[in-house]
Amino acid sequence: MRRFIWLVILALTASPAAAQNVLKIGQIEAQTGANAIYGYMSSQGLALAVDQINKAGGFKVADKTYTIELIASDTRGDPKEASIQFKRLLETEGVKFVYGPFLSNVFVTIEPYAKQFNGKFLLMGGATRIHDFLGTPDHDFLLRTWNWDAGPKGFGNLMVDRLVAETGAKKIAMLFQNDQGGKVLVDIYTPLFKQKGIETQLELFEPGTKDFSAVLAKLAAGNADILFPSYSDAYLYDIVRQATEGNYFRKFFLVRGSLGPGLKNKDEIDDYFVYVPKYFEQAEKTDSKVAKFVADYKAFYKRDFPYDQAPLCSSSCYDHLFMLVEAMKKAGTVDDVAKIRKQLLSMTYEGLWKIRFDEKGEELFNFDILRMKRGGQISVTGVDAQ
Amino acid sequence: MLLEVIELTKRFGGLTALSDVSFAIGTGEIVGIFGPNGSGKTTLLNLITGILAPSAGRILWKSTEIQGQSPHVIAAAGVVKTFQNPQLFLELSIYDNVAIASHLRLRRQYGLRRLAELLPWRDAARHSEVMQRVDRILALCRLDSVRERTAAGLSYGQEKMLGVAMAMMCEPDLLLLDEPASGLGEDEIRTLEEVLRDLRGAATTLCVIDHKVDFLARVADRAIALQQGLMIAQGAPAEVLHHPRVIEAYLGRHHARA
Amino acid sequence: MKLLLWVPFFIFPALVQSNFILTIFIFSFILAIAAVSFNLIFGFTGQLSMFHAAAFGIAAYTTSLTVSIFQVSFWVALLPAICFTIVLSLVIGSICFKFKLRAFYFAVVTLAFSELARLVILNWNNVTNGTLGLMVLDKPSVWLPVGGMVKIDGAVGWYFFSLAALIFTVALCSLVLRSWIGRCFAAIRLNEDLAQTLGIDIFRYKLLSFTLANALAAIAGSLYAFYTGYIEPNYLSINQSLDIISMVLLGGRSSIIGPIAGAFVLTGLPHMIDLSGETRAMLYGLVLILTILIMPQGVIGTLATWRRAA
Amino acid sequence: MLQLLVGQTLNGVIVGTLYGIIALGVTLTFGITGIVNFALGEFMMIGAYVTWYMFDIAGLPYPLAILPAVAIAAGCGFAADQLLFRFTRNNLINGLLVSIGLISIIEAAALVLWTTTPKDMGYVLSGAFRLGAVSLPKMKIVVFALLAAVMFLTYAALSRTWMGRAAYAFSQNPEAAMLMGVRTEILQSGVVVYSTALAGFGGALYASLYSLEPAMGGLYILKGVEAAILGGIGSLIGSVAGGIILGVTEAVGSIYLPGAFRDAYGLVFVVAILLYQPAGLFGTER
Repeated sequence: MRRFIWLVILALTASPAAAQNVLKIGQIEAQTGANAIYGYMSSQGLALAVDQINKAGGFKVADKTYTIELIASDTRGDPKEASIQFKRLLETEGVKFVYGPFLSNVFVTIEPYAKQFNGKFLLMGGATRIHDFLGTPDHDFLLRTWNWDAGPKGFGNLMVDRLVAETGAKKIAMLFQNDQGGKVLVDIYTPLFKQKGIETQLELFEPGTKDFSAVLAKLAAGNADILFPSYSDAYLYDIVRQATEGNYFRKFFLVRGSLGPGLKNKDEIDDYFVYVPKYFEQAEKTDSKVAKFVADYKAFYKRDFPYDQAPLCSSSCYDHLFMLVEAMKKAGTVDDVAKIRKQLLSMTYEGLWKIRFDEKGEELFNFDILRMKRGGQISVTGVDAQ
Repeated sequence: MLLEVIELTKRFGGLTALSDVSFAIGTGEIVGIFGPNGSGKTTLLNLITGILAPSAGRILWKSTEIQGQSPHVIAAAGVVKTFQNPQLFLELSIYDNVAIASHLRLRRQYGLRRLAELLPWRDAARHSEVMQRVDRILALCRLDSVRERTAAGLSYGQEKMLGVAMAMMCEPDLLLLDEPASGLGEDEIRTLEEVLRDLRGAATTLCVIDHKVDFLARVADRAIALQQGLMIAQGAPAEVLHHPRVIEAYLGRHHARA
Repeated sequence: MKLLLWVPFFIFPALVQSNFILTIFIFSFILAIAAVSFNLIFGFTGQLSMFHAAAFGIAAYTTSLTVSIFQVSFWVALLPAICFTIVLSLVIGSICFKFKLRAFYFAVVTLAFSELARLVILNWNNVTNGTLGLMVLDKPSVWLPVGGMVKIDGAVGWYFFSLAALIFTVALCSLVLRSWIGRCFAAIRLNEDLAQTLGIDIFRYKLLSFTLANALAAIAGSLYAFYTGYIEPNYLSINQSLDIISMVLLGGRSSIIGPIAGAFVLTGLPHMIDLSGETRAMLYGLVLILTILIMPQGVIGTLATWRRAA
Repeated sequence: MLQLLVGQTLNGVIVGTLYGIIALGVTLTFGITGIVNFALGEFMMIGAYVTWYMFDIAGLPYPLAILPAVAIAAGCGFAADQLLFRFTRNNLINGLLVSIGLISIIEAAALVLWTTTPKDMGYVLSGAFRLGAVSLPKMKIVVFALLAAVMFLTYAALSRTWMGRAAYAFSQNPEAAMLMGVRTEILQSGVVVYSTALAGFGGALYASLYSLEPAMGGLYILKGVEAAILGGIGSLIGSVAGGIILGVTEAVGSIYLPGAFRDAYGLVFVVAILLYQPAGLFGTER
């Protein structure tokens, strides 16, 4: 037991004191585990951005050149792990800029502690629960780095409007995973559909479900025109395949996930609506920045580019680091958090995405709405949320 | 009568291990039950101590029915058995083995007052007179020299004696010994006999099962002979031993005729 | 004499001010409570219960819900939580032990019950808020000779609070184990048949062990909820149970303090050395396997054997 | 509604056989080595990913893709047996915990190799047979046929061949079997490897129906163990039947009851059975 205590103290003293001209950036995301889908891409994008900035010899603020040290540990979506790591970031590492978390359970756990450091650091995360805290007293450290579904500028609204305009759906069947994300979708979209006079029918499934035919058959018996399935590709592939094979549904409406499952069954599908932060397959051809990003990713990770999940890079990583650096340059400081925040809120960054924050600190970025018809011809509509 | 066994029958699927056995044991006597292997001796014991439930028949203990009761209830009522091949708490020391066996004694003597043991300021080694009894029994069973050794490291004879010691610690009114002498050397058997005498001195009724005929003849007041689940004779050891069916059972037909 | 072992813990916060280190200790203390209590039923009575995380989580929910609904203090809420856990344990334990479920079957049935509990909490949205979990905003307060009633907030406060709770647990367990109850547990672990013929009521003492273990786990759960300020159905997940089991095995199931060591190693180590999630998972598995195959009595047990050998 | 019921019953049977093949492995391992190998689910995962790799990346035809999957799963099984399980024979709790350790190692390795991004293998056979509202995907029927065949062969092998009888004898009474000259070590390793091969085969078929992720093993082993207990551990027919019962309960259950509780139906069943008949439906008290 005592030996262990010494271990701790050693580790404590051993942790390097902030060296000159090194800017420490922290990240708390689930890189592995059941809920890693967002954190995984975020952590990859951030690591890539850091690498690029340092390779370029760092960045200059007030004629001082800084390189970035990234401290990103894996929370596995476990609030316990997260809060320990978070405290370490703020105290022993003295980090002033923390990316993540994307998981609401992690966020609500660290929030009471984080607000003690209000004004001393910035937390740039995508968690839905962050929305509720934005603009409340002593939460100036918060920035939400993800489009909000609801509200006039929310993509949820825009998606539903388009759905009504283009298909005139009357009844929609919702099939969500019985977890954080699923519940959030229910809370946001049920009222949205109600406003537009669309009837809804809901089924939740246990995480880990692979065979959906029972629940799909049940939903199909309710004669909905269109299926609005769960948000993670881990399930979409199975749901879409089983829905079409079993002749339960041939129209789909998604606000999370990707086009992949649709393309795979393109000859069985009548209509496939998807919200994606970016349709990389196409943007790669038209937009040089995107092409570069894809190339860099392949070079850096030496593996193929995950088109399915890459859109999640918008969550809180690649662009946001460059945006932060730019804000620092403009503000002429790397540690006056208040100044840097003001810069972030006032500027618009043109990276892979066109990013702007609203006055409360919630992000608005442009995104794509894809629509795939039978046979797989795809129409892309870029939407500028600003 | 202390124990009455009435038309006791036990079947395992097809075969009948014990059929219509009836006998009684009075306070203070030493009854020897013998018979060749497979004659149902151990089954009988397991039925009495509640390890098995009888297929038919009744067992009266102090004239209340106890058949089918669970073992610990019957043990608490005062019927305790030893095992043919000793069952011990192998990881524990001899002393602790016997100490665990003091459970019933403590319960009878203190009941809920045992809760006082939970008080931090009461040290663990209380109930001194009980612990003294442990020492006495260990001495009696010639185990005091090895009391700190773990039960796993005992000789077969010592294991048997430890079994007896634990049974004695329960202070039963009726002690059933399942082949206590088997596998014991001469001097160990003598020790055993002393122990039995001492038990009787403590007004414990004994029921000894064995196929060592001569041993039973020495210790028992009364003998019961079993064969293939049937009781074939009972009475004074000498008579039972010379009962023709017993001889037949042991030595085969022709001897019986002779 | 043993009490001296605790002294370093009391002076420790004076040595390190770091909130981060203290946090590791606080989590270790709270989880150690769960591990030590689990060892009652697992290590000392020899029954592999998979209901432990459930007791932990159910109590966490009961306490926090009582506090938020009836606006009572932590201590008042702790009582119903413990009572509820005890009742549940009595019911489930009676079922399992009445039907004489041994080893594996006991594990499976208790596992089934804890999964059911998790699913109920998961889907009972209007009370438990389902998977979104609940925030626990209140903090327990204690009476101190200096300063009267004080709310426990911040690392140092929680450090001593959880340490006290741990010491209480250890004291209770050691008192129980040195008494006749402990002897009965050992008897059941080592030889049920013999124990019965010696007049030990196996059913009663198994039930006692199971209930006591869960009741203590309930305390750990409530503390955990109020310290993290957040509860979610994952508290009842199988993995939670497995974590507790591995703490016990790592530390050693034959001693009371073993699980504490286990809790410290498994909570602290990941943060001492920075590893990717995958590497950490592999390391975890490796440690678990090696402990079982190479030193089955766990760290503390092995050390003890060495000392005896030396 | 009737059609819905019929369709889902059939579907449940098919899904159930997939549980059944794992349950078969669980039961065999338990009968011969006295431990429950919770890592079987991971061997299933290995089999599934290998199949995906052979079929999608290496471009082998599906039948040829299955073989290496089974082989590699069995190979890993052999390694695991020689390195780990050999030391936990008849030690239930240690076996349990060693397999849990193994799970977290294999799963982490899978994460490194294939990441959390789901892999969806190209369709071997798409489309479905339809009869009114009842529709069964063709591939599912193929999978069912294959699983049934393998289960039957296993049963035949165990009741006909000497090895099989030896195994049965051993599971009934180890000492006697050893006296009769059964080579314990070989028998035990053989059974462990065979059960991992079964799991690998199950995985190979799984890959043709569902998308893959490293965590898939965890769910299936739980179902497999449930099924094994349901049918009575130690009984071959029981384990298969248990799997099917479980599958049907879930499928039909989630029509009439909220799908979110799907996993609970099986559990309730298991508890009930265990209390009503501790040996399981087809098991015999030993």
